[in-house]
Formats: sequence, structure tokens, C-alpha cells
Amino acid sequence: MTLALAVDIGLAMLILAMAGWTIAVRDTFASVIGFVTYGLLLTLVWVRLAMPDVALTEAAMGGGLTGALLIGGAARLRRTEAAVRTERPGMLTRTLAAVLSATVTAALAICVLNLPDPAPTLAPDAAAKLGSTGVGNPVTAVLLAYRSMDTLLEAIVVLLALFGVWSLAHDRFWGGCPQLRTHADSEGILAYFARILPPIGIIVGVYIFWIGADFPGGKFQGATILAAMWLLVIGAGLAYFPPISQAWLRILLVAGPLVFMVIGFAGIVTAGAVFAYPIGFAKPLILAIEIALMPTLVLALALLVAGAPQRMPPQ
Amino acid sequence: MSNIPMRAAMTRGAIYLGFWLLLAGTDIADLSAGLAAAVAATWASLQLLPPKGGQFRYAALARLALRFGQESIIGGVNVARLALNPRLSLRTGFLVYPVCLPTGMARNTFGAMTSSMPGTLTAGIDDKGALIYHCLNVDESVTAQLTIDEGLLLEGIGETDDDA
Amino acid sequence: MKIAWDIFTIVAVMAGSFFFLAGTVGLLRFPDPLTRLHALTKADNLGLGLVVLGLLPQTHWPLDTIKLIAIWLFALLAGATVGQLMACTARRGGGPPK
Amino acid sequence: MTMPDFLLSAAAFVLVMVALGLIRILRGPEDVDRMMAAQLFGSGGIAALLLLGVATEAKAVIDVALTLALLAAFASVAFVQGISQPDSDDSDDFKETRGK
Repeated sequence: MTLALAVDIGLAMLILAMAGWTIAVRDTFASVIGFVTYGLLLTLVWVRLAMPDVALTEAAMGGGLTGALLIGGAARLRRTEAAVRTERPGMLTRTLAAVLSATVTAALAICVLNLPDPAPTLAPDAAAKLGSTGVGNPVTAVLLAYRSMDTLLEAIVVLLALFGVWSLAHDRFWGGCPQLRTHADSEGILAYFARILPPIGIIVGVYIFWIGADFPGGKFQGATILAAMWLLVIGAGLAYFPPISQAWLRILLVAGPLVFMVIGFAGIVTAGAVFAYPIGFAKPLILAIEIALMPTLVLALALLVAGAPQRMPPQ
Repeated sequence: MSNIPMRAAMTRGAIYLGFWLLLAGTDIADLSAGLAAAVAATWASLQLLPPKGGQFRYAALARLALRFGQESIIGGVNVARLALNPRLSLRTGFLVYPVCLPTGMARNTFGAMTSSMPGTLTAGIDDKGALIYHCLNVDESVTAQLTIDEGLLLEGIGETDDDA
Repeated sequence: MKIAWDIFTIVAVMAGSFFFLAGTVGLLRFPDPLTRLHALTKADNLGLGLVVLGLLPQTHWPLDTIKLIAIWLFALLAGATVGQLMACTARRGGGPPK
Repeated sequence: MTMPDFLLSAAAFVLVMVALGLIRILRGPEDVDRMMAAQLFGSGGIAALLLLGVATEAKAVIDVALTLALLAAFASVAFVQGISQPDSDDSDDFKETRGK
């Protein structure tokens, strides 16, 4: 057994243990903290699987935004948790849930164990045409040249999720400002941190976004970092969320998918197919789409964490 | 725009651009994105941390950095020794240290630095604005150490009396 | 020359790993949250610092090398901030408002 | 033992160490303790990641570690805010709406 294999097996055991514990523990807060740790482990696993793009996403999402989102949620559920814990579901419900989960697991296991060996792959075909896209990172090429429709739908899904969150707002607060818990002292340590880190975070976020064309990285990862920086500033009480009725905010939110669609459908005229890029223009067009999607994603991700509006819009 | 913000903006912009070049390399093709990022970072930095006049004394800051390095190593060794010692010999307790440093950046930098130094951990601010420290071993030497650090930091940011 | 750097790497990385061990032991052994925070903020930062230091000769100068130092500085800043924030929380009782 | 092998075993050692720290997550008793263990896991994770990255000469891993280091404090900040502040704002709002 090689050393690398031993490390991988150890990682797998650890991640299984962490996953099991996250499900088994009764306390929501403990479970959420377990989940954040699980995300960190997952980052390591993706690195071991030689998928740095995914590792980067997991590091930004799992370590940052999802963690903050879930911890905030757990803090809110605190008050109701004691009541919920007394309501244990009946024997029948629990047995049914167990059987259902076991069936899904078994089905997945059967699928995975019966995969043909070697697994069918389109990787050589994708790599062969990489040159015509002008993009160096195969992941970006797949996302924006071969499967751009999926990527467009992903961006739209993020927006739809945001609208879903907004729709939870009380009628009175519609069009108002989302709010984080910001009772921090503007001279305190959190404010200190939030004054120093964001400029550096902006550089790193833009860097991760920019290199995505040729190396692991990309708009989702970069946007997550930028959104996290914005949330940090707001969380430290140094800034506020804009009211969601602001025109510029709504324009930026739809601008990304809109530019994507316009360029995609322009392909009918210029290249003979929807989402096809005219020869020689692939890279600039892909870059234009990514740049337009960037503000959309930053806003949408930060506002998703912020939750529904909780304050009246300013008159 | 007066002189101070302008100069601060140029300095900070240069630093952020330098950081970009470290990350992305000096490829000309990447420079436009780097400039945009540097401008955004400088803007954010000026918003979050409005520049004030005042002279840094780099010699004192360098001495402080050196001391910080040494002390954090001692701090780490100290904790390691305590943790691995079969008999836990801790006399933990709180200590209130009244700070002369101005509130805001200077005081927080002090709090952050001393938290990495042996035996001390900043655990909040009391009503009068003094820092509350949690100490692994409460005795006289803690205050003496903190005073040395504070003196160096005061000198470094040009807040000492001999400035005039 | 390469041998000397390799030995440097091995020594520094081992020293760093030792501090992670110490941090973990402190985290498990120390009696109360505030004391445990000492173990976390100090042993941990030193451990990461030494690991980074040890890796420096193995990376491509200058970009990767400086990136590694930047990573350590960020972690240091984050550690100092989080340490203080949690110390405040722990001093005030730590428990959530119930 | 070659250099990559050494770095790989160092990564494994650091991982085992921080994983043992996870016992704190299991035991608590306070939520602060749990969060602390997660934080330790964060810096240990960065160290393990760098060791793995240099051992396998995967350049992109350094960017992953950079991202982790930048966001290392993020979850803990959310935690401190969530735990230390009672839900004053929105509970006020709820009371207001219920009163009507």
C-alpha cells in the first residue's frame, strides 16, 4: 500500500465519520459546526481527486458562505429547538425514513459499482476542441462553450432562489432592506478586521475570477469571495444593505443572465446556432459573459445570506 | 481632494497593485484586470479606513515586528509546554490593562498582537475602555511585557510625547 | 545546497507538526474555554507558520513563495480576530441566550 | 524517503492531529468549544492542503489555500454574532406585527 493511498483512505474514513456524526447529533448548532468541518474535509478530498476547480468552490462556499448561512440559521432556531426536540416522530415514520434512505443508498451503490471500466468519457473530445475556444482551463471551456445553456440556467437558479427568499418578507417590508445582526462596536475588533481584510479580499476575489479562463478558478469562486467581504463589512456594522427596491440593484441582478442570453441567441445569426460563438470571437465573448455575470453573482450570493428584507424601505 | 487622502490613495493603490502582481504575475494581458482590482480595493480601503495624517516610524515598527516574531514563538512554545506537561500547572485569571493607545486601529492592533504573545489573550474591553486580558499565569511580569509592547507601538505610530 | 534546504524543510515542517500536536493536546486537556483558546491561537499559528516556512524552499521563487507567506499572514490575522471574538463570547458566559 | 513522501506523511500527521481536535466538537460542552475545534481544523486544513499541494506539485492548491485563509474567520464571525446577540431586531418586528 502506498503512502498516498493510506492518506486517501484516512481522509475517506474521516469524512464518513464526520458525515455520520453531523447527521446523528441532536443539537442543531453542533451539527452545523460539524457540517462546516465536513466542508473543509471535502476541499481536501477534491484536491486529492485532482479537481482544484471544485476544491476552490468548496473552499469558498463551504468554508465561507454556507457556513455563515447555516450558523445564522441555527442561531435563529435556538429558541424553538427545545420544543421541537420533544416531538419525536413515531416508530412508523422513522422506520419508513430509514427504509427510504437505505434504498436510495443501495441504488446509488449499485450504480457506482456497476460503472463500466474504464468509465466512458468525453474528456479527449473536449480537450481536442479546447484550442478553438481560446480558453485554457478545460472546466471553463465546458461551462461556457460546450454546456453554456446549463451555466445560464445555473445563474438563473441562483436568482430564482433569491426571489424565493425575498418572497418570505413580510408585506410591510417589501422593497426594504435585508439586515444582518449588526450590533458590533465600530471601534471593536470585528470592525478592525472588517476594515483591513476587504481590500485584500477584493484583489484575491478578482484574481480567482480572472485566472479562471486559463487556470482553476472562475466567476463563482471569485464572486463568493467578494460577497463574503461585503457581508463582513455589513456584519461589522460599517455598511448597510441597500433596499431591494433600488433600480441599480435589480438591473445588476438581471444584467448577467441577460447579457448571457443576448450573446447566446446572437449566435443564431453570427454562428448558425444558439449559444455558438463566431470563429475567433469565442474568448472575448466568454469573457464578456463572465464579467457581466460577476456582479450578478456577488449581489445574489450576498443577498441570499442576508435573507428577506426586515426593515421598511426609506420613504 | 486634499493632499493627505490623495497621497494615501496613491500609496495604497500601489500596494494593492503590487499584491495583484504577486498573485497573477506580470503578464501584460492580466494587467487591465489588475488595475481594475487595485482601483476597487483602494476605493474600499479609503471608505473603510479613512487616511489620517501622522508619521509612521519604521524603525520602531520594525523592532516591534521582530519582537512580535520572537514573542509569538515563545508564546507557542509556552502553550506547548503547558499542554504536554503531565501536571497542568495553570494559574489562570483576568487582568485589566489600561491602554494609552488611541481607540480604533492602534488599540485593536495592540489587542491582536498581544493575543499572540505568551500567556495573554485579549478578552474584551471594560467600561472604561481598558483591555481585559485572560492570562495563563497571572503575575507582575504580564503588565511589564504589555507596557513594552505598547511603548513600541506608540513610538511606531508617532504618538509619543517627544514627537513635538 | 539542495540537501541543506531539504533538511531545513524537514526540520521546520516537523516542528510545525509538533505545534499542531501541542495545540490539539491543549484543546483537549485545558480545563476551560478561555484557556483552550490560548492553545488554539498560539500553538496553531506557530504550527502553520513553521509549516509555511519549511515549504518555502520547495516552492517556485518568487510568486508561490510570497503567496505562501501571504496565506500565513491572512491566517494570523484571522486567528487573532477570531481568538479575541471568541474570548469575549466565552468570558460573557459563552452560552447562547435561552 | 523522498521529499514528496515526507510532505505527504506530514500532511497526514497534521490531519490526524486536527481530527483528534474534533473530539472537542463531539464533547463540547459549550458551543464556543465546538467552534474552536472547527477553527483549529481550518488552520490545520490549510497546513495539510499546502503540504499536499507542494508534495504533488499542484500549483492550484496554493490558490485553494489562499481562499481558505481569507475566509477562515468567516464562519467564526457568523458564529460569534449569532450566539452573542439575542434576536432583538426581528423579534421586535414580530411583536409589532402580532400586536396589530
